[in-house]
Amino acid sequence: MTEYTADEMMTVTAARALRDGMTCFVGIGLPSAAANLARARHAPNLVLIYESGTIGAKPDTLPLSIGDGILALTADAVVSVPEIFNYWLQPGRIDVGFLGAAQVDRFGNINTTVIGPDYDQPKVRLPGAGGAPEIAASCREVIIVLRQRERTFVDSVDFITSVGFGAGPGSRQRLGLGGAGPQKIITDLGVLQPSPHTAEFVLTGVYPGVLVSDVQRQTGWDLQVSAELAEIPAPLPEELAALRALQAASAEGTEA
Amino acid sequence: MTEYTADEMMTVTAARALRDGMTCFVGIGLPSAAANLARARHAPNLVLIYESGTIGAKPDTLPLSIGDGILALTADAVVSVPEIFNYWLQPGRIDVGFLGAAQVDRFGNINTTVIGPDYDQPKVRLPGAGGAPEIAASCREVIIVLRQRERTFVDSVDFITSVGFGAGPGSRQRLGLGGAGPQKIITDLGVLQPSPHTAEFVLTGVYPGVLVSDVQRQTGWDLQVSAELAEIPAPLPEELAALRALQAASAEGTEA
Amino acid sequence: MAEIVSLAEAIERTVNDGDTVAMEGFTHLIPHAAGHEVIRQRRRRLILVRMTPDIIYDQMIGAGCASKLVFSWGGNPGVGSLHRFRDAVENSWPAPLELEEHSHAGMANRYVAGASGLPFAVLRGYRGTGLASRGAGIADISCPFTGEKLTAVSALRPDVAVIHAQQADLAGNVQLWGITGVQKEAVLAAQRSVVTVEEIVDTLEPRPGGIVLPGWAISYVAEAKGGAHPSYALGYSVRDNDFYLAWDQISRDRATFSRWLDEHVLGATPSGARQVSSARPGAVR
Amino acid sequence: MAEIVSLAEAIERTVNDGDTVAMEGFTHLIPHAAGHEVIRQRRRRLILVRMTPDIIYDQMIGAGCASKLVFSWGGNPGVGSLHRFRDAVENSWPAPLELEEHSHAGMANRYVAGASGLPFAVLRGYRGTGLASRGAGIADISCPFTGEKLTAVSALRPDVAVIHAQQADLAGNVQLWGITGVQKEAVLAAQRSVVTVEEIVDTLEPRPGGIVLPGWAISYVAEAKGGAHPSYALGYSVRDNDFYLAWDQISRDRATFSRWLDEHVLGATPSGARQVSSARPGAVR
Repeated sequence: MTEYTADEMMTVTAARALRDGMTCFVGIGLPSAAANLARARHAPNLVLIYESGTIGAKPDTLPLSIGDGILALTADAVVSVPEIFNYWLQPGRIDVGFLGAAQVDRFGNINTTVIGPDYDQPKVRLPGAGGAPEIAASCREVIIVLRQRERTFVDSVDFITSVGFGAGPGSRQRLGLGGAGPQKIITDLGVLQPSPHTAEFVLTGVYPGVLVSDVQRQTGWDLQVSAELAEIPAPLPEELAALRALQAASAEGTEA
Repeated sequence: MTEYTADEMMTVTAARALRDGMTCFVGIGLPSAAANLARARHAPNLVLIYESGTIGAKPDTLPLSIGDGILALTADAVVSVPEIFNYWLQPGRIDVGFLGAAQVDRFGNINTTVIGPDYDQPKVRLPGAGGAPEIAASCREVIIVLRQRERTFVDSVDFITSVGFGAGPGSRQRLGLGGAGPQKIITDLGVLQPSPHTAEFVLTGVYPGVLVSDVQRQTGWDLQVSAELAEIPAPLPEELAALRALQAASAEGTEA
Repeated sequence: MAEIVSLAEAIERTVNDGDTVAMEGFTHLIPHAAGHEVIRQRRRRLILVRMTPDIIYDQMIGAGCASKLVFSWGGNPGVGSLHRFRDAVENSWPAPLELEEHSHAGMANRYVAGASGLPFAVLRGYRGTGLASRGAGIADISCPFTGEKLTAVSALRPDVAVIHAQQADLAGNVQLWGITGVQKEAVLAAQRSVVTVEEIVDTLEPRPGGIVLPGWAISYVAEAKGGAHPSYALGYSVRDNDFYLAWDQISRDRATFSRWLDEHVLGATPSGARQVSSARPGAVR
Repeated sequence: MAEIVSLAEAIERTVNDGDTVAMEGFTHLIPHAAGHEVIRQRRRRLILVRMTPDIIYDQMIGAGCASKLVFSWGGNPGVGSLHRFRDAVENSWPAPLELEEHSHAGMANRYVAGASGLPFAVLRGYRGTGLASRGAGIADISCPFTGEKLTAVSALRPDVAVIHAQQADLAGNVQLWGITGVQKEAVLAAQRSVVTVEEIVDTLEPRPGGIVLPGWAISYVAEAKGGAHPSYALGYSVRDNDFYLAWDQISRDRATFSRWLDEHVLGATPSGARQVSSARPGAVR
């Protein structure tokens, strides 16, 4: 069996979550790698949308910023930043949005603003919201991707930058948020999904060799385990080969 | 002296009202002829803006619609219809707007909607508002152009499609209208301008051979005459030649 | 993903009696062939939406397709009145026509709101006009920061939007260029959409001034060469100004209009291309 | 009509201490040369506005130009933190930095409102977030037609907007293409504007995807070849990804940053072109 890294496992798992023909709002880093891996393999008609305004970008290397020239040059359409948010994201046209996080809580609320209880005296000042609040509100569904650690999977986030399920069931409806909210948190240990009853994220899948107790130890709330807990298959050699080819191509692109 | 028609006199007078470098929101017909005449003669840098979204159009023939291909092909920029109204007209970027009318009243309010007292049972159903209400509201100043007849120059319009000075002094401020309002009504008999005190249009200029009493007879209100009433000079041969050349070129354009 | 079908099929699958239908194109790229197909399919009680209901809606109103018109300027551009529109409003022929009347800026912003998934848009407009006091879909709104009074207009969300464009590719991506008006907003505001095109090409080549609507945001694409006539498609055809002039005569009385309709629309094949040439004024009288 | 002047003159004539300054460019076409000129002219107490205050604002903040930042995402794209921004927020070095924090959608709509001459814009956004409860310029608003609760954001109306574009012509008309971001809105929202360009050409040739800002809507145009570096100008340069990586090291401590600033900005000539090559990471350490 081929060796692979935890990040590769995460990326492959995220790629598998995308179906052909979907429209996908992509950020840079792991989400972009996952989306492009899906496009290279099982979802050739996946439509990649970047907040820079590129719709239907078809990069053959992994872009290093959301505004790389390759995105504009390969897109079906390039629109302004106001348009991408107002005409394309806001009305709920986009099937799935990928979000990262510095902290995520049991209801899938995301913090990318400040670490520490006092906004004005932050322990760590993070980059802030970017496109995330409206991606979280308006994409038909959201997939959150981040490494699972006790300090990032917290009972309650220090600051709600982007709303998952708010305070629990019914919150999204009360707030008038159009999309279904986060349907998966894909980590380096496994996959969490929201309980339909409590809206709390529970463990539904683990990677080969990962113990449930490992995942629970890295979670800041009392992580429940689904009755249908699955072991997620390791990356196929073809998946790994495709991902590594993409990454090699983009490393080359940088040198050039 | 060269013979000329009343429409030619009107067009030349309207053209003279435009200064070089101005930005001008143009409708089809006489305003377009006037603006292009000005551009051909004393105002080569006049910026013509049509509501079809063409900014800086430089037609060498008179377009027959506000969306002729020649406008798009010669424009500095072509923008969407929402953009022309929102980004360009609404903020007050445009110096002067030309408006026609079916009826105009003593305060320069314009009707292009219905003739008759009952909107639902109109004597004549007119085309309606088009871009006029916002041109009237937001251009830095407005020039109204129409033939002067008793039935069109009325004491009070049947329907206010576009606001001039509303009910008189202070109305525009109370309504929050950004532009200065109509500064001239150019007719086939002469020119009317608003009194700074009453906001009522008074006769400030007559064409050669036109008597003040002729103009008053064709006005549905008790038309006052400015103390500085001027005789407006007849079209210069060069003005007529330029106007006729434009019109000949556009007639040819239609044949082709 | 847009399905590429015939024009007749596209209209059959999208336009039902009673639907709210927006056919857009600002002077340029007016979807006349599609309008004729709606007439041929004898759709009734349509709520027709269009900033400039010119000849195309004059024909549809005269043919009895419409019960209501939502619009901002109803004239024959550069020529004069729309006689069928006036006859409907002034004399209820062939049927009464309810009006919902706006300004261009208001209509454009109503489409923008629809395309943006918002229930309303805000503009500086209408204040002091008769439109404001009459208008459905017009209301005062105050700025929550400055207190300033502005105007809100309600979103347009047509059941169907129909536009004409120069090109589509095999995946149904559409490109239009030249004066692009409010067509993108109309398509994005609507539940369903039909785009007729001058031609279907293998691959769209990006054009200066071109806008591209991705195929996944469109319901149906149909080829209709010359489908904008007497309007034009930049790069493919020129505006038939003579037809606009001739229309004034054709449409002036009911009998002449009805004969024209029988001969050039109802009796024509459902192809945008062919009926265009026979509809030229030379053939009319 | 835009006046064509040197970059130093353009900044001198437009940017005053205490001004609200928006320098825009979304990854592409970031006006770095203009930012360096503001640093060289030692402007102070600026309210800096920008959706993505990346390296350019990290430099300006570290150089002490800013007292407040209005923004939606403050990171080094694809790399990590902005250390000068964090040092200002976390430790008030070199000066305290007040924050006015929004989302991208909110900032984009604030520019749209500014460009449209409206005091606010409406969007679906912020609801349930910490931004809404903190945010200056964020308020609830109800739809006057449906009663639905939405969010209003106040307009941005900077004193000065600065952007970088590929080309201007001799009349000061500007064309940019590729990813065009929010630059048109920023220029139209501002009282005054500066556009730096890769080159001044006799006539602009319309490009696919190009947008043109007419010269009469711009205050000053200045040539600054390479003026986007380490960002890029499509068709002229590529993004210097290595510099973004190197910046993480350069900016991490105050002394290294200050040396870099002295050498590559304060000690450089006021030409966008020359300082670009010397600022390449190879030359840095």
